[in-house]
Amino acid sequence: MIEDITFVYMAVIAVLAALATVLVRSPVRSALSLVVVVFHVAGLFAVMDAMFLAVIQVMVYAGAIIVLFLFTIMLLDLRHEAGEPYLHKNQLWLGIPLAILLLVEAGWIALNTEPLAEAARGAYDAAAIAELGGTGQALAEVLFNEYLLPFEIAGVLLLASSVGALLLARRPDEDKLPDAPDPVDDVTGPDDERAEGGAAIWPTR
Amino acid sequence: MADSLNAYLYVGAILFALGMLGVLVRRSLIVVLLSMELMLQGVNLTMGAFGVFNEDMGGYMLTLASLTIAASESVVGLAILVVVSRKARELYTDRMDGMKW
Amino acid sequence: MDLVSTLALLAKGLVVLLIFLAAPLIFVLAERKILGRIQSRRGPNRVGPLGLFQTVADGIKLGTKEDIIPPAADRVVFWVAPLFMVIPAIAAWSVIPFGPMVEIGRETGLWITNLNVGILFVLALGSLNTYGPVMSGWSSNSKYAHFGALRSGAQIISYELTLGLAVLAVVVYAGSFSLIDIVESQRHMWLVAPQFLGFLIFIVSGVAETNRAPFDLPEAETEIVAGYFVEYTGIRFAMFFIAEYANMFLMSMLVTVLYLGGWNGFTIPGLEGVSGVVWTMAKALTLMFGYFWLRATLPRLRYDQLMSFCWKILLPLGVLNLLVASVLRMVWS
Amino acid sequence: MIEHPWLIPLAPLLAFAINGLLGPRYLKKATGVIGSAGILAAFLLTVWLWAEGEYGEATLFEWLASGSLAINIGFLVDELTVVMLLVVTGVSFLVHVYSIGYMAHDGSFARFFAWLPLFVFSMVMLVMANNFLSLFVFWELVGVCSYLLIGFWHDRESANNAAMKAFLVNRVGDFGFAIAIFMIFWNFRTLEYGAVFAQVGQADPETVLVIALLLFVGAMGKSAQFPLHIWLPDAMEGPTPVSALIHAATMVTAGVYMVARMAPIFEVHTTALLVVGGVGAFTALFAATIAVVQTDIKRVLAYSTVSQLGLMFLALGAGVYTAAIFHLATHAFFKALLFLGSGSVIHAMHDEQEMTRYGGLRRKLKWTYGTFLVGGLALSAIFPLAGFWSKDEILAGAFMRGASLDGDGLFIVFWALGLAASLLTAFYTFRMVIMTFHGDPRDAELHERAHESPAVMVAPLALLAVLAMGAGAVLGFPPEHGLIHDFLHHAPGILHFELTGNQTIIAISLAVISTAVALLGALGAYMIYSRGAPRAESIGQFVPGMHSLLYRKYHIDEIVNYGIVATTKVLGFILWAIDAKIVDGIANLIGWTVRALGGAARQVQTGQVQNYVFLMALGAVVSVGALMIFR
Repeated sequence: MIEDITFVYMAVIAVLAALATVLVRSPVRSALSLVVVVFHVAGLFAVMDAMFLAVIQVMVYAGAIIVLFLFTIMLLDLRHEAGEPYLHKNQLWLGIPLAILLLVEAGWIALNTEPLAEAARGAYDAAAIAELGGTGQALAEVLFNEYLLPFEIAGVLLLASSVGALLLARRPDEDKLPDAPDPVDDVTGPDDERAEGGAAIWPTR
Repeated sequence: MADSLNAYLYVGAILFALGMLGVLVRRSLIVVLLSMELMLQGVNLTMGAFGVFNEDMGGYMLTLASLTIAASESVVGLAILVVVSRKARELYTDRMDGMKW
Repeated sequence: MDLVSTLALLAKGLVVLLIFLAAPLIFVLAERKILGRIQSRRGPNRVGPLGLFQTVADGIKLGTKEDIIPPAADRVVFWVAPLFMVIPAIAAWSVIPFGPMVEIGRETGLWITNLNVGILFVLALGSLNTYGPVMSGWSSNSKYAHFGALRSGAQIISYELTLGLAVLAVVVYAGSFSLIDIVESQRHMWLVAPQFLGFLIFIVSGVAETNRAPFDLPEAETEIVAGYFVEYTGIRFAMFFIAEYANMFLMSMLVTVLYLGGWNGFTIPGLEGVSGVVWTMAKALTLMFGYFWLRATLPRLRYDQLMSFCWKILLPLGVLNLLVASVLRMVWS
Repeated sequence: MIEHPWLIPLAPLLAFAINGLLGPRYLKKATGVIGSAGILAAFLLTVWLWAEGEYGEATLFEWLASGSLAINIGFLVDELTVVMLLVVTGVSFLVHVYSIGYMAHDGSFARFFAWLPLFVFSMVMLVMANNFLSLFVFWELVGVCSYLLIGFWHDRESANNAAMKAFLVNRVGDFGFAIAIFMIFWNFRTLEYGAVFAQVGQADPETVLVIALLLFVGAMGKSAQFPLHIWLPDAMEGPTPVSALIHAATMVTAGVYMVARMAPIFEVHTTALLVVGGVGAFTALFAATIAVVQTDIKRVLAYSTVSQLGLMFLALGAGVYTAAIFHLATHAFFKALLFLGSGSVIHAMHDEQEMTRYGGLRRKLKWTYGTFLVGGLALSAIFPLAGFWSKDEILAGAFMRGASLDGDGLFIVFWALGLAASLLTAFYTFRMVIMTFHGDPRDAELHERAHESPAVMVAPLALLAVLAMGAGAVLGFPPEHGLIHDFLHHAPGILHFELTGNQTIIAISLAVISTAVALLGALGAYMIYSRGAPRAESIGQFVPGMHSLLYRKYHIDEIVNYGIVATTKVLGFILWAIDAKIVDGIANLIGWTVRALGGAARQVQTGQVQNYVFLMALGAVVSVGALMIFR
């Protein structure tokens, strides 16, 4: 009973917040609505007793990804004009029917989906997980045995994307200092002895 | 309700469709990226639900993988966004057609 | 879940909430007194005997002041931001253990809930600490607030990484994410001994996470007035204050639980519960004193120093620490 | 050791890898030591292999497989391989040591010591190959290395041209070689030596003859036989140790080795042997005549090499394979000695190569002179130095092949050509010695600054001199029954040559004749050149035009230039015109059409990300819908 109530609350708020994410004008509010979605999806995970996923979900999405979005929004300081529409007018006629169609299809599939028969299920039912000490431990067991390669690949993917992002966002001229004009040259013209002294006292940026 | 797989799948489907809608109709590139994260939320929920109800750790694994992908994707996407905004000072998708031909 | 345990849960929650609300009152006064003593002055001594009611008076003052929202602010976000500061700080307490299992009519633990991913739960809530500063700073639509928000965001994200790395080494030792299990695993030896490097990393990152001196750049008074909450007044301002002290106390509790053996210590037979709580509180309060001491003695860092210290020193050390811990754990088990 | 023959090429390969990767930046001068150590290790391993005396084939791994064709990287180790390996690695080692001194002041020292071990590696692999494809691969790798080393001083235009010339001329030979390999695979469906040799007996002799001749074209290219000899004299543009390596130990002997290895194929049809012997004998005399008038010391040696290689092919043609390999070995010793000696002279004379500016160096370069003289005597085949034993065997073999009943009378003619070549060999050798070391200095200033080379260069010279002196007698006495003959006797495919009593007398008299001829040549050179240049010039005018014809090397380079190259250019121009106007026209037409179509289709691309996203999503939705409806 209490689970059902929790489920309904989480699901309704998640959907409403998702709607807000899509429809709210300000990007910051949109991002904050997404945080709400993330929380409630984590809540749904918790209702399913998948605490590990719930916690990781909050940590990664809310704690890292959306913060990054907010951070970027604040850093960019974008120009925004009052009269600018925030929706594609002509895309709207295409997008809304398509999204509805998608929803119908996905809903229809969901309607016709049943959990596998008892015999066909995997080895990790609630009792097995509890015996291992929780979803964290159970996940660790498959992660470092059965799925070790995908795990490593995910690590490589993260490394590659962070390097790529660094390379993209870095200004090419950030590393080098601007050429300091030689203060002595301006006055006396090139003169080896004095130019040396001049270079030594010239402050860097 | 909380112990039926279909309920979770409905919520996942709604989140996914809403995300799709956002990707299609929003003009701000940032919100488009956010909507993609929303789609991933739907996907995560679906896969997690399958993992739990089929008592298989594969669903958890896929969720973790999609978390990784989401992190990578948003990092690279935001880096591109920063680069683009340096040139344009605005991020409207319908004004970005410089690579048309 | 039967009625008795539900009631017990509610009772425990209420106690923790009371602690949460009372603690800042006491700590603010304590800090001002201690700072005064260290700086050879008396500290507050006018309101009540020895100035003991100073914070109460401050609280009343803040509660009755006008709640100003700047006209250019994003009202909704401005309004929500302080809640984002306070709620994670409260929620994290639900998994913190104060003492061992005790017998009060029936077996019950001196904690609200034993979550098997407890420490991850705390970290996840900790990662939400970014939202308060970022939202308040952004919504205030003010230059200083904006700077404070940017600083705070970058700082918290960065130090959270090293914090997490230090915690992972502890998890490797304890073999569990549950805070209760972690404390139990320290029955014979506090983890500060094998994990001294991790302990140091955690302490430093913890100070940075709570935006305290010498890492209090987001609210550096001399540079950006009060940082991200510069535009806040009255009860909302108080919320930031409460959240800051609650977070400090939470961090002290975490250090106690993770490294200093939690409730483990010399116990009086028959009074395990009481002595456990006393031990926990004693350790945490000592650490709180450390916070005040740091603030009284150390000057503030420069921002680039702060960042490069995290990424170039703490992070490699944290990775090294985790590696060593894993290898040692593999060798021993 | 026989289980792990791959250790032998591994050592130089490692040296190459280390020097090539780390040399230029970190190792610098240490590369010389590493390179030499690598080759020394290969040499010692070969000695070990030899001492164990167990031979066979070993497969390292399957390299590629396609249908019925499976190519293994394998090693064939038999007596012939061992002799070749000993010569190659031994001489290469001495050359490496010498190079440490010779190249000491070169800026690209490390690069040099990267290419050199690679060269040795490819040669070792070539010798140890057990199938035609890996033979060909390493054959080509040898060619690449020679290109790199001849063009080592790539800032000199002449060096670049010489390197390209060597490469292109070798291409002509390799073309024949490649076709031969195709034909072998086509006919025998395998590329393993053993399997092919087992089948040649049953195959159509005419086909085998064509294969043999095509293989010989490859050998001609690599071993510089007329008319593909033109690259070798130009190859002198590389550093002198490279010349020594190419001429003595590695590259040019590849052709001789190849023909000896393929003996079962050549033996099938006597015409093949006749062609091999004929080309060899002709080249021997032809190159010797050119060598007589050259004044560049390295050029003389280069033509001498061509001539000596001709003798080796004469021996192969006559069927005395042992003699050919024997001469290959002794020639490796004394020719390496002569090249290194000439390098020492050039070093002393500050890179002056013209003999007309030498003279009277024997007092200044005592060690060089002594060793050079030993090399010269050996080259001239004076009894009892190394050259005598091997060359005498070749000439005797050719003579007997011609005289015997089942032999071919033409070999008598070849013998005469070879004898004439020996005469000229002695003549130009002593002309070179006298012009360089005797008489009065012709360039006083250069002579003044001349100095003996350092010990690291002289030591290999001395060692090679000992070999040039003794190797012939030790390996080849008594004739036809020396150590090397007994050793090679076991090698498959090597024919042995038995002397009957009657023939012994002929053999001895032949030896006396050839010695007398050699002495005559030496004496002639002394008579003409010891009194200084004028007399030589007057003789040069004795037959008008002769000197210039010889000096210009029979105008072969010009013939090639104006004949082949110019024709090719005209042909190329015609083809280019066709290509540019007609073929390109068609291609452009297609291009224009596509472009016009594309211009029309381009309008579909709006450049709007979300349009594309919409289409993608539409595709997904429609696909899923179709699945739902039609499943």
